[in-house]
Amino acid sequence: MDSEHGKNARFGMVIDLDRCDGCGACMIACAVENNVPPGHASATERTGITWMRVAAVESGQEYPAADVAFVPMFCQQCENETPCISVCPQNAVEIDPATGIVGQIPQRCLGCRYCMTACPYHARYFNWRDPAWPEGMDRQLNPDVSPRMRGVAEKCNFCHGRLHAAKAKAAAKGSREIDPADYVPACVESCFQNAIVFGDLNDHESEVAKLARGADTFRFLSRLGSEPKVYFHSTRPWVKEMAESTLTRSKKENGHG
Amino acid sequence: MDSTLIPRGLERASFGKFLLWILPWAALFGVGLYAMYLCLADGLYHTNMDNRFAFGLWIYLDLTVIALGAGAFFTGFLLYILHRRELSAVINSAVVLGLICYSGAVVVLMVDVGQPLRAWFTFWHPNVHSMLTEVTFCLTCYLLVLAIEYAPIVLKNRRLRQVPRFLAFEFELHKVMPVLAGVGTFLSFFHQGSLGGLYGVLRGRPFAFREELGIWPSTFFLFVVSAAAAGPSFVLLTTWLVQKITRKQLVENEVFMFLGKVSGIMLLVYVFLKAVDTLVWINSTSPAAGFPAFEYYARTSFGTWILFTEIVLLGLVPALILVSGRLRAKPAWLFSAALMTCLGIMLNRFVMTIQTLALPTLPFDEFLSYAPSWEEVATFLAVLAYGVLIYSLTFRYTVLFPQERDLLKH
Amino acid sequence: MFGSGLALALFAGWYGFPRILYRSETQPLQFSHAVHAGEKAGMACGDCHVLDAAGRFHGIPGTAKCAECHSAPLGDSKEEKMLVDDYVTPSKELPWRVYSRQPDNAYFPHAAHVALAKIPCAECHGPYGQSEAPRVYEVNRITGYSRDIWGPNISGIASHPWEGMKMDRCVTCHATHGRRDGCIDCHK
Amino acid sequence: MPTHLTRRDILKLVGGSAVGFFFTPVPWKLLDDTSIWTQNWSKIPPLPRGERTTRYSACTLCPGGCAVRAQLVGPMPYSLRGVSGHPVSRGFLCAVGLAGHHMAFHPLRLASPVRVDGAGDEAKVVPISADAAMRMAAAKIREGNGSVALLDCQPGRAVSAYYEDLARMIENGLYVTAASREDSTLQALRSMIGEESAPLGFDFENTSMILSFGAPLLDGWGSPGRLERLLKGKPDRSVRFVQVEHRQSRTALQADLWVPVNPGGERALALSIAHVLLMERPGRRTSATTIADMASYKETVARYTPEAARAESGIEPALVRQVAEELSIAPASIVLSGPDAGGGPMERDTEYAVAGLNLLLGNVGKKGGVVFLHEMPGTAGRSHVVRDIRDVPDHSLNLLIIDPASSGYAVPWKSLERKLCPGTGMVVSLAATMDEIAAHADIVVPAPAPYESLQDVPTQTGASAATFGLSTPLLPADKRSVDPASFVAGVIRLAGFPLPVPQCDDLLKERGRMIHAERRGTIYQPADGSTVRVAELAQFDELWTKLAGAGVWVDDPKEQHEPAEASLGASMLQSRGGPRRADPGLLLIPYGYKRAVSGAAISPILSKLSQESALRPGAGTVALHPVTAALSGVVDAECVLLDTTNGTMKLAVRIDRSVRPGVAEAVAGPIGRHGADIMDLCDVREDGTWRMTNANVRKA
Repeated sequence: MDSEHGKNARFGMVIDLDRCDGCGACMIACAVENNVPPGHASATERTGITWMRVAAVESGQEYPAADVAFVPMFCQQCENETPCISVCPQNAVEIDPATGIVGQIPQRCLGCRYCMTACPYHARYFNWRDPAWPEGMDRQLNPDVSPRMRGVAEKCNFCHGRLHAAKAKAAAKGSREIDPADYVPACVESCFQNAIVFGDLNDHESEVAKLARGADTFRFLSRLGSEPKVYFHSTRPWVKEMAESTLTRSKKENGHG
Repeated sequence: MDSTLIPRGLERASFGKFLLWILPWAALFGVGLYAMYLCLADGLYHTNMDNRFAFGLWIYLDLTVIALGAGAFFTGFLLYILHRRELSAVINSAVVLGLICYSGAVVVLMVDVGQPLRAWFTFWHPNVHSMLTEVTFCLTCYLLVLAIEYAPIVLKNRRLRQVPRFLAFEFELHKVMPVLAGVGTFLSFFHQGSLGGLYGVLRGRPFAFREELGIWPSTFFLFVVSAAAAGPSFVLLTTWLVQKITRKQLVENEVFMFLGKVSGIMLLVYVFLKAVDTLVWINSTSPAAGFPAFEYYARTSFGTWILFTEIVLLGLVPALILVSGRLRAKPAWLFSAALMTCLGIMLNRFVMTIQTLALPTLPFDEFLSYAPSWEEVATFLAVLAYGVLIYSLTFRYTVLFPQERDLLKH
Repeated sequence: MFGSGLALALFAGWYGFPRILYRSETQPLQFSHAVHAGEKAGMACGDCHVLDAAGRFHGIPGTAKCAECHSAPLGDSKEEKMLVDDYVTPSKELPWRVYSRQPDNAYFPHAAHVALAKIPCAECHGPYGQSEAPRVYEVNRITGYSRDIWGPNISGIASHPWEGMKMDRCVTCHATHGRRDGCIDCHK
Repeated sequence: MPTHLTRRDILKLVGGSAVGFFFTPVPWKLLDDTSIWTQNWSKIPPLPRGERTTRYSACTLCPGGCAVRAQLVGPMPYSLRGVSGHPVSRGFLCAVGLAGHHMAFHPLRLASPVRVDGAGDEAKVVPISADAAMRMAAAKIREGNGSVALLDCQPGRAVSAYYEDLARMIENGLYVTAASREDSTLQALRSMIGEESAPLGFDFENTSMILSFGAPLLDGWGSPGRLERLLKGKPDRSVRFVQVEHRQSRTALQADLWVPVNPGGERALALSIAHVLLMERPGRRTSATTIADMASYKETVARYTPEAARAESGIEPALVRQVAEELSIAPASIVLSGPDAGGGPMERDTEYAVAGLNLLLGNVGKKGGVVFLHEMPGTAGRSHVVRDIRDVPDHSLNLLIIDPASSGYAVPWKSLERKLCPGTGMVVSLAATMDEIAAHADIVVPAPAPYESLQDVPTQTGASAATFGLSTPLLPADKRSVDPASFVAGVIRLAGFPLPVPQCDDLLKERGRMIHAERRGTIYQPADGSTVRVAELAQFDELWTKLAGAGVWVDDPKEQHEPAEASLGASMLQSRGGPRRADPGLLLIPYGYKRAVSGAAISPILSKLSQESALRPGAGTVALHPVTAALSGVVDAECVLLDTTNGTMKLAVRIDRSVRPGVAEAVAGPIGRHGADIMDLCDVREDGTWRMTNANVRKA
């Protein structure tokens, strides 16, 4: 759909789970880019803020046949009946029709956490305490992203600060169309394995659109019908099976025998 | 000491005894206030909630007290709209209970949200699609209605009646009471439903998600009906409890019987609807989302026993007791059944809030557990203490049970 | 008695409240836009307030920019001497208070408005380019924002189109121009 | 106007005011302003403002030397990323490096030199002056009791050569490095071919098979981008990669073939491969090198038939023969060993057994094998045999000065402590942050944090050509820190050895001049991706300007020739008992991720990797196979006690099916604030290894 204000895009990603080696660079690049503070000493897997989180999923086989898939999990940018949007009582979450990006506005958020219970991907994080940086590190914040205050939810927005910069660069040249090379999210940029391909799904010729249509590409919880724009790719049969299964006994529960 | 404040013709315990009763509750309330202060001033990390268990004890409390507080709207509805005059004996008590439950819920909600100073944004930038918007609007409006309904009870106090304007005001209020009851019923109906919808709309939580009937998920209606069943039972139970504590008869036995009957009929309807809903969910809704329903119950802590307890033990059983005139006539059966009804509804709210969040959604998720922190528990208990305090004060200084004076003469 | 209470509240609310709410601060230098933008120097806004090729707007220029002309006093004004002696010579930045500074969470791309939509500066900033001296800078004691964000009138009603820079101003203008934007287009 | 106010009047006044109040802006503006206040309160820091600039530098957190493109706002870097065309790092920047700019503001950053009195929980830290620190260290040198050692964990830098010179000036002065990590195979080969100073490298780019014995090639080895790009960059890579390792490491997971050898069975496996090559299919590949000790080597190897070695290595004979077969037909291959960053070095005989395979296969001095490099300009005549600290006799050091540069590998305190003269030995640690080695030192002197000073990036271990680059400062210098070279020089001067103190920059420039004089190689410039030949640069200043812009010099390749003669170190391979048995308890195997084994010296943001995501378990956990756990009667997430003969530690259990049964895998790194480490429980043996320790797990 085109308008006088430029083409509408649907930004999305395809992540190759066979390429991801779980190095964690994307998580750190994301935190640095988006001014996510270092976790408090008491932060845990369940209270810390990681817009981008890589889960190590085990195949369940024994040593030495055991296999691991590293699954980067973050906001899946659902397109249809986006679970977090309809529940927010005060419109702090919305989907941008021009980019398809699901945005979360911390300034509007009252911290009811309803969106967090609604998100099946657990991609939303709450600021349980005020953000704190060690003295000096607070002067190293990314000037393009505002830090969030205590008591609000936050999540991945495909590095919106970088989209702003790309748009401003295009605007300075008198154009409304951004150069795809100018808009690359931090996780994609930091991934040395090129496991993440990012781009406009509306552009059928783009690499991301081709990969999304390709074989061995799937989405997590696709049967919920929320049409996420983040796709995954793997040729390993057990990974595909895992992705489509429900309530598989987890790594920890497996541990109990 | 405070004898000039106590309504004429009523017997009340000595002030000292009353103080002895009040003080522990006040202390509990104080501890809760301190816990609330910690959460408000320092941040919600004082709770044991986390990103995965984003709703905890407090939301459970809200859902439960509002279901139990439904006695206010349903009694009002029966009295003012359906003209069941016998309920005028408990209407004041029901209103006070409603006010306590609703104001307690609102206070806890304000502590629960991360940025209470921005709570008014819901009114300024409302998202009409959100169940929580519906809840907020109805809750606020209904709280106002309850406050207005509560006013005449307070204004009837001996000392306050001396001010002529208050008397006139109270008289005027009485005239609009049926209107208020109507408005209250409407509002209450909606937000009970919306609270049910709160979880029913969660497409991402197949355990809670329900098909839509009209524009609301089925839980919307189930919550309305179940609240209507629990409300009268709760009024019945509290009244009985107050009778036990004060060692006085406050209402005639017929009132208890009538409340029990109402509760039983509503509960029977509810159990039937709930059973239908559960079957539809097991056979259609949940599998459609890719989740075979019985896998939810494959966890040791939440087996199918919880479903059975909720629907049969604490649903069908008390419903049958309450609708049976013979059993209802026996106080032990009546009060046990009322208690079971309340417990059943509390269990239902627990399943909706806590079990939903404990269950995994992603294939590599883990089953989660959560235990509230002392700050959460203290806040929870503060609401309880607050309820006891308000109820005790109202009971002491106003005519909460109009039949009390007459029964005293007998 | 009721009337006097009413009057008292109204007076306190409308007259006293804004005086308590805002704190006044003076600018470090009595800079005259009129002199620079007028016939004498004939400079355009963009000469000092630069929009670079990457689309970044550089707001108030640094002392280095002033020093391009004022490495030594050009005239005999006291302010100019102060500029040269206190800032240019020791190469110290001027601690300007920015009337239109938005909070950190707001993102305003000058590129889109100036280069793309060709909106004149004065449409948002008013006739500030012709001012003889900077106004008193007022800061909201609660929020820490410049008073210009809310606008000079405490009621929030603007008597000129450039008064007030709150979000509703952006939204209204965007709506009239048929732009449909998401929140995160202007928030960061 | 009424003369006196009645109560009713006051009520009316209040009522009027209350009504009026709602018709003033007060309530509404306050409602608005308070909510805005929450969006901008002082509890969230203001965003930095200023000019945006881009600068280039290199990461010095480990010897990997990854190139960095930094974005700055005003004087502060706020974002680091890799440089895609860079000849050393090839665009790579790891999770630790991505947050390298935070290090200067690490909460454990040292503010002044300190003296540490006492140890462990009772340690007291007393600030002293830099002069006092120097005097105390100098006094130790003057005592003349025992040796004085300078420990350099990133050898090959300009300052390394300077340290070597300084150490030589002192009687009993030693210049030592921590156990030769990535370099172990090359070290063994140097002594095998009798060219102790030969600069060697691996020609991974032209090889067709890599057989690695435990080297974490895909988890931070060398300059990680090199192997990551080679082994994972193209989907249709032509290199066959076989990993021999006793645990399912990240490298093992990604190898074409993982050979899950028994812990400590690497030597037997290498010898059984040699057996197949020599005895079963001899003469497939011809080597021009004459092996001096072939007879005795064959004698040793003869005993290691794949069947006989199986008990020790745990590997099926068929698999051994398959790997040997692949090696023998590969046009070019590389066989190397290496320690895990937390698991520490391998035993010397294992290193020799592995390195020897290269000579058997004729890999040395050949394209696609182990290649000879040109000498790094400025190091001619300098011995490449840097003394390894594990070769320093125990209880012989009176003073140990530790340079702040880190190898990225764990250095157990016990491995250093045993070298000290009992009672008198003093440790001076130069460190930017109070890391776990510094926590054990007697004196800690604050050093510049990464990006605070000009540093050089020396040639990478295993690189196929010498390189030299600069890590240019991105942050203003910290006035509290002391330049390590000046400090060491100052100590030695105070001890009575007169010498001029050079500036670090001078040392670097000196090396630059020598590179310019050699006129070999090219310089890559990250800013525009261009390359220029050194020979084209007439003036030294031109070269220096390019280096100062974070350019990197890459030497030309050298003509290759196979060594004429070599020995296989057969004498070393003979003496060895059987494998270490775990029965009846468990085998404690520490492991870690390069650079992250030191918890104090990584950005606090890295907590996301372990605490906040569990992607990489943090120190303080022990992983067990479910069967092992069941036998020990422990369950997941439980707190357990891990016992060894060295003590007991409380750890959290992680149940993991990918862990070898009978093994307790523990992450190296500090636990808690007082520098406790799993290595405190490990047996640090005389040969400087601590890979395996008998242990026991029980319920806490």
